[in-house]
Amino acid sequence: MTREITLSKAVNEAIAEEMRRDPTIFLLGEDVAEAGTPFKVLSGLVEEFGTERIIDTPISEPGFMGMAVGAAMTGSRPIVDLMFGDFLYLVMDQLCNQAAKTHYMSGGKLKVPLVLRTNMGATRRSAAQHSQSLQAIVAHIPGLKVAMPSSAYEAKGLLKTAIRDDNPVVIFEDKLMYQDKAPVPEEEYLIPFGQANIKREGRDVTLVATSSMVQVAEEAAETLAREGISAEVIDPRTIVPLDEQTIIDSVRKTSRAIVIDEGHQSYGVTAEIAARISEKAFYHLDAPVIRMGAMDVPVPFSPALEDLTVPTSEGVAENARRICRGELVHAA
Amino acid sequence: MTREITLSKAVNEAIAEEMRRDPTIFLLGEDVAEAGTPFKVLSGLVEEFGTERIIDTPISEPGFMGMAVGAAMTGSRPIVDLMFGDFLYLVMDQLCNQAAKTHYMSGGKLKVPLVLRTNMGATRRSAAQHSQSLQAIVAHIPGLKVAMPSSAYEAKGLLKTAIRDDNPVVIFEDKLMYQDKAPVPEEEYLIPFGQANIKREGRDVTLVATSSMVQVAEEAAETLAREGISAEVIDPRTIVPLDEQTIIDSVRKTSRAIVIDEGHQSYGVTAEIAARISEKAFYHLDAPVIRMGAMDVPVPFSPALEDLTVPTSEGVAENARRICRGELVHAA
Amino acid sequence: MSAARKKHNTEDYLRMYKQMVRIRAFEDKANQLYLSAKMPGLTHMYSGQEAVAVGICEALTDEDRITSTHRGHGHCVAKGANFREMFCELLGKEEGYCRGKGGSMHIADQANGNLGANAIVGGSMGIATGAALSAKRLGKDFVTVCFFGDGATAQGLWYEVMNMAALWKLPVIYACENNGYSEYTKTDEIAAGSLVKRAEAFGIEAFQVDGQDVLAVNELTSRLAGRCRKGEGPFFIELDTYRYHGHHVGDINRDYYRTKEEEAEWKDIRDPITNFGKSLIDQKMFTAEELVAIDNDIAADAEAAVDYALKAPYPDGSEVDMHVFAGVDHALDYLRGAR
Amino acid sequence: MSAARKKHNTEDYLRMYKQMVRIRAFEDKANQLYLSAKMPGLTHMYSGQEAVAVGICEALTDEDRITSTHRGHGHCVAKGANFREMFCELLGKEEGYCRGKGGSMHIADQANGNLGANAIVGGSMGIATGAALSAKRLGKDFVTVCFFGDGATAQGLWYEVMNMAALWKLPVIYACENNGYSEYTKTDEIAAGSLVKRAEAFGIEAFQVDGQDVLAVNELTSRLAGRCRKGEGPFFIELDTYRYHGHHVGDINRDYYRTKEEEAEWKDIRDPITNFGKSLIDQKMFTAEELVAIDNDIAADAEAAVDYALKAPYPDGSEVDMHVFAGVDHALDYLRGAR
Ligand SMILES: Cc1ncc(C[n+]2csc(CCOP(=O)(O)OP(=O)(O)O)c2C)c(N)n1
Ligand SMILES: Cc1ncc(C[n+]2csc(CCOP(=O)(O)OP(=O)(O)O)c2C)c(N)n1
Ligand SMILES: [Mg+2]
Ligand SMILES: [Mg+2]
Repeated sequence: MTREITLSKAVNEAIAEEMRRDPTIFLLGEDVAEAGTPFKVLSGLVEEFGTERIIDTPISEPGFMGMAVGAAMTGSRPIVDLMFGDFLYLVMDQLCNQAAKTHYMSGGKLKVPLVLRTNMGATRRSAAQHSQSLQAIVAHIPGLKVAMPSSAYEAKGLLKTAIRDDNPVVIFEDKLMYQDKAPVPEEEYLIPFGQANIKREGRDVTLVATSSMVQVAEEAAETLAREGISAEVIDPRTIVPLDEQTIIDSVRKTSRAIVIDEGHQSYGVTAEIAARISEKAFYHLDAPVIRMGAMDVPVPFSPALEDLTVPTSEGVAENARRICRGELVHAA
Repeated sequence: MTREITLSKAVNEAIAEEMRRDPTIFLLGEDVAEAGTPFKVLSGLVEEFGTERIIDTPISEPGFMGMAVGAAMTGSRPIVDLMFGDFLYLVMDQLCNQAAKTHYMSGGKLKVPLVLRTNMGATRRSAAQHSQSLQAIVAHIPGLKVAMPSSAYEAKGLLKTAIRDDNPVVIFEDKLMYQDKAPVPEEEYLIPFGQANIKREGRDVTLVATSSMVQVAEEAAETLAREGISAEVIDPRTIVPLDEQTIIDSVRKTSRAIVIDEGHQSYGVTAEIAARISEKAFYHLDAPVIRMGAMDVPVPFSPALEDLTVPTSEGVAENARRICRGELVHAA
Repeated sequence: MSAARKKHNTEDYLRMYKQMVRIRAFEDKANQLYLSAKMPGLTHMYSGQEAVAVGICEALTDEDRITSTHRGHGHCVAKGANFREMFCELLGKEEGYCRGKGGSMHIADQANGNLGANAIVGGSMGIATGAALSAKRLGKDFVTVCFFGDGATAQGLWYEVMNMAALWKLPVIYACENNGYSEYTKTDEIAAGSLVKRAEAFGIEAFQVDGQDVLAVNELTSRLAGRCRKGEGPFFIELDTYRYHGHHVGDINRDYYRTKEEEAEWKDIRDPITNFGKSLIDQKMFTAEELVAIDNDIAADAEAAVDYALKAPYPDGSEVDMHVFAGVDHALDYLRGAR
Repeated sequence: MSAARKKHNTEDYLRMYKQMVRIRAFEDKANQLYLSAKMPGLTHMYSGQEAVAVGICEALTDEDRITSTHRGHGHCVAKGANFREMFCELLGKEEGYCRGKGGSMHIADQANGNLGANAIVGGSMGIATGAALSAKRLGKDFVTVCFFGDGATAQGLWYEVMNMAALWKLPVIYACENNGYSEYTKTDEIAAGSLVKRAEAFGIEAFQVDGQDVLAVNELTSRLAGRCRKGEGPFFIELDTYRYHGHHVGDINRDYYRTKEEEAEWKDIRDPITNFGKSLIDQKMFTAEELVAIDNDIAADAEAAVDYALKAPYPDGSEVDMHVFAGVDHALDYLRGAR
């Protein structure tokens, strides 16, 4: 049975189901209990699991992130709720120097099974410190897995997999998608890491897109289809590990690729994916891979400016047209 | 007049010269005064400038980084000494949420002229938390400039430019090069940002290398020359801004490129540079761009393992041979 | 009213009264803008805490610096900002203090020593302390006040910078606006021990004051700012206060974390503006009518500024990559290597 | 010697003595390995601080956890580690506790509850507090001791986790080894106010104890560990101690930051091993000869372990990408998308 639920609800269900299954799981973060987070994603959990397992913390991101690491090393499976992805900077030491490296530094003796749930996404008029999409900097650090759900379906399946994983996993939810609905089975399911999803098949150009950019790519594909251009849309679902093969196979077929991600473009996710495509589909490419990341500026508050900084479906469609017409398109 | 001095001495001279010139400059960090840092890079400065300008701090990286931001906003030009690049994770919020964004968020009203000097580089047998090369994560954040000196000459010229810049600049010194000597003019000079240096001209393959990897590339080029392969070695010197043109022009000439950087390979500096080359020299490339970053593992302590994780001149030479022979080489 | 208080002259009192009313008027308009969907994003109202910002800022010179918070409109007004540029900023217009790039959470009248509101809780504690270090190093006379909430005391950064401020005797005043809540959580649930003792443990002189009493706040701050200038800083002040609205404008149903009675009590009995107004009338400095006239003038000013801001133009799209770097016109050209 | 102390039986005393001697012997060998260029990298010697690690760890069970520091060999030995695996780790050999991947700064006998040495000063404060939260949540009986130096008290993280530990009454003991220096800087120059008061400000009971007196340390820790198990934690202990060597093995010329006289005084008058040995002899529990025999046995053990480790093999190159992820054999295959 499948029903339509919001991404928010999907996250909530994933956590509830896993917490019912495994008593070692607990969740901690700011205003997660009675308030259920500012986005109300966790509403109802404290009623079921109590304040012992849904734990309101002080505003101490480095502190509770570090505590999650220690808890994970000693038999618990903590889920950390980081209210905004922009606060990742505050927990980097505990995440990247401690959580990510402990298993390796201990020669495999200590495990750190924790999930860091946080968000990303601009255009909420929240300005430069509440709008960043920082997946690239986390993906760069060996020892961390990184998931980027693109709908309620992925949000639930990936989060459940993350919770069962014996390693630190960072999962980025697009905060603008919390109210978006998608079909989600009633039955339990998990989505394995490292398996890209071909959202739409196509022949002429491959659109590799992460998180909410999958919607942007699908919209573009829809537009393009009406014009006779057949776009394949691929959602990697996890960027660490990255399912290179599915992407490369697609580009070998279409000979053209556009990579879309909402993180800043330079030194970002689009660079890695574009570089791998350029390398491994080199002899199949008819044109340079086009990268579309967020503009390399801090996110501005003014709506008049903010909307200019993120990739749009019109932008994707236009780039696709040009690349298919054989025009060389340089990344912005 | 040019003499040979160590990179350490070059840094020391740059700071001393600038501090003499501009009384608003001060330096702060751990054990920077009497001890002159564990690497002794700053020896003698406190004797000349006193503890009012060479300031020993407690072990409070977020704290003194934040203070540097505030000082920079109010007429001072602080230089922050971050003892190990691995501690960047601790200062990310102050660096990336505050320093990097203040000028933009204030609509250009507030300036943050500060320099964050730190280091990078493995193979010192210092294990996973004292060996990282984290330039990629800083380069991803709009509002920061990032310099990577490859010798004493660059270290001095780039640092002086950084100190005079009105923006936050992060400069990565390779800690293994502190005792390496290079010719440095007695006369004052500055090296502008965004101007790559063609260290060696060549026809067959372009080696783009950062920091100590420039030496690695030059060694490889030397070996290759003996075998009749002519390698061009390019040192971008700053990765933000990146002198794309010099790199692209070179690759258009040689048709082949290898990018070498000591940061982790995935989602790292090599991805950005390779992606830009693949895009903008697309029609000139005879083979995929080869990326050589540090292995995607935390840096292991054991010498038997650590040496396997970083690019070597033999590795570069071998890749160059294969690419020049027309073999397709996939990144490791 | 104590003898010390009497030393204040009528002009000072009037300015304090006006500034508090201006903050309240600003917030009322901002709230309306939100409710009528004319304001982009969210915002955090300062109403109820006016005596803190005004009491403190009226003890400072234009050269003195402050750092502000996500709840920053009050500090901005109190440090001397104009309504027009503020409303323009709130609406993302070109004439805003930050050319529309900052919005509510980064609003600041930089020219008057406001080093910025900050959307990272506690994020400005380093900045404020660094400004104080700068003053000391450059031989400047200015004092810096670091505003933050009770919730922000959970950030480790505070302890790091208090330690350095104490070691180096920096001219900084840490002003904790304890409004009893951080978001939807009571302070008691997230703060162990005593805030005042936390500062004292670093050898910092610490004070508690009624944050609804503008004169008490002002006197204490004047004294401490003076001592800072003599090298006797740093100081800590905990100010008991209350926010009338929700955590942000969208936080309407608050029953699950605080009672209507509690809200009513603060508003009815402890309102800083009403009480100060009453005392001015009691002392026969002003008549009730005079104060009403003042209130009305200010309301009209606010109204006019809103109208102006609503009509003001947005920044041109070309501004999007301006101001990324000082000295660089357009960042995108620069980042591509254009020299 | 107090009545309470007499309750300890000879066996306990002997084990404490031995463990202190084992630490000293380990460090002497490690230092020699460095001086003879047989050890990769640098290391931080624990010599002089033995009574802290041993006094504390002897009050703990194998199930109890500790977190350690860059100066972690002493904690590792005291929590029950073997010389062989430790020297193998120090030399980057496959048989090391961390298969050579950690080295001196990450050495830990994980099976005995050591959650790792840490090269980030203060970096383990969150981990220790989280382990205590885990114990409480899972209904386990274990206590966690967080070792750190005086310098580490400047890290904001400590205040964040103390706050949570106090709010939630977690079974954690913060043990600050105050050896008077962080690197080349005196504690007075980097710590304002009082460390004990800093903990007390969070409502945490705090103690100061002579870190050179193994019995005093042991008794206090036993008592506090017991109280932690009853839900009366957290606690803070400041232990006054001294490191005999430089900050690390390469820090030979120390005159510019501390005097030879100061070093001599601690070594001659306050050495934890000498003094404890003397008291054992005074109490006629052991003869001087017996203790010398013990010392010699331990020295021989250390020597043998070093010989073993020097000959032991390095990990195979194929291990380089193992242990990046639990459940993944080789990370590089995995990262390329192999399933
Ligand atoms: C580092 C960080 N963590 C969390 C938040 C989300 N947040 C915004 S305001 C707030 C509560 C702040 O409480 P307090 O400091 O008491 O200020 P108040 O809102 O009461 O004025 C929180 C948790 C944030 N902006 N920054
Ligand atoms: C976050 C961080 N900052 C700085 C350092 C460099 N460092 C290593 S040990 C040390 C001094 C630590 O002093 P203390 O905590 O007193 O421990 P001790 O060395 O005296 O045992 C410093 C600054 C580090 N390893 N980590
Ligand atoms: Mg509050
Ligand atoms: Mg110490």
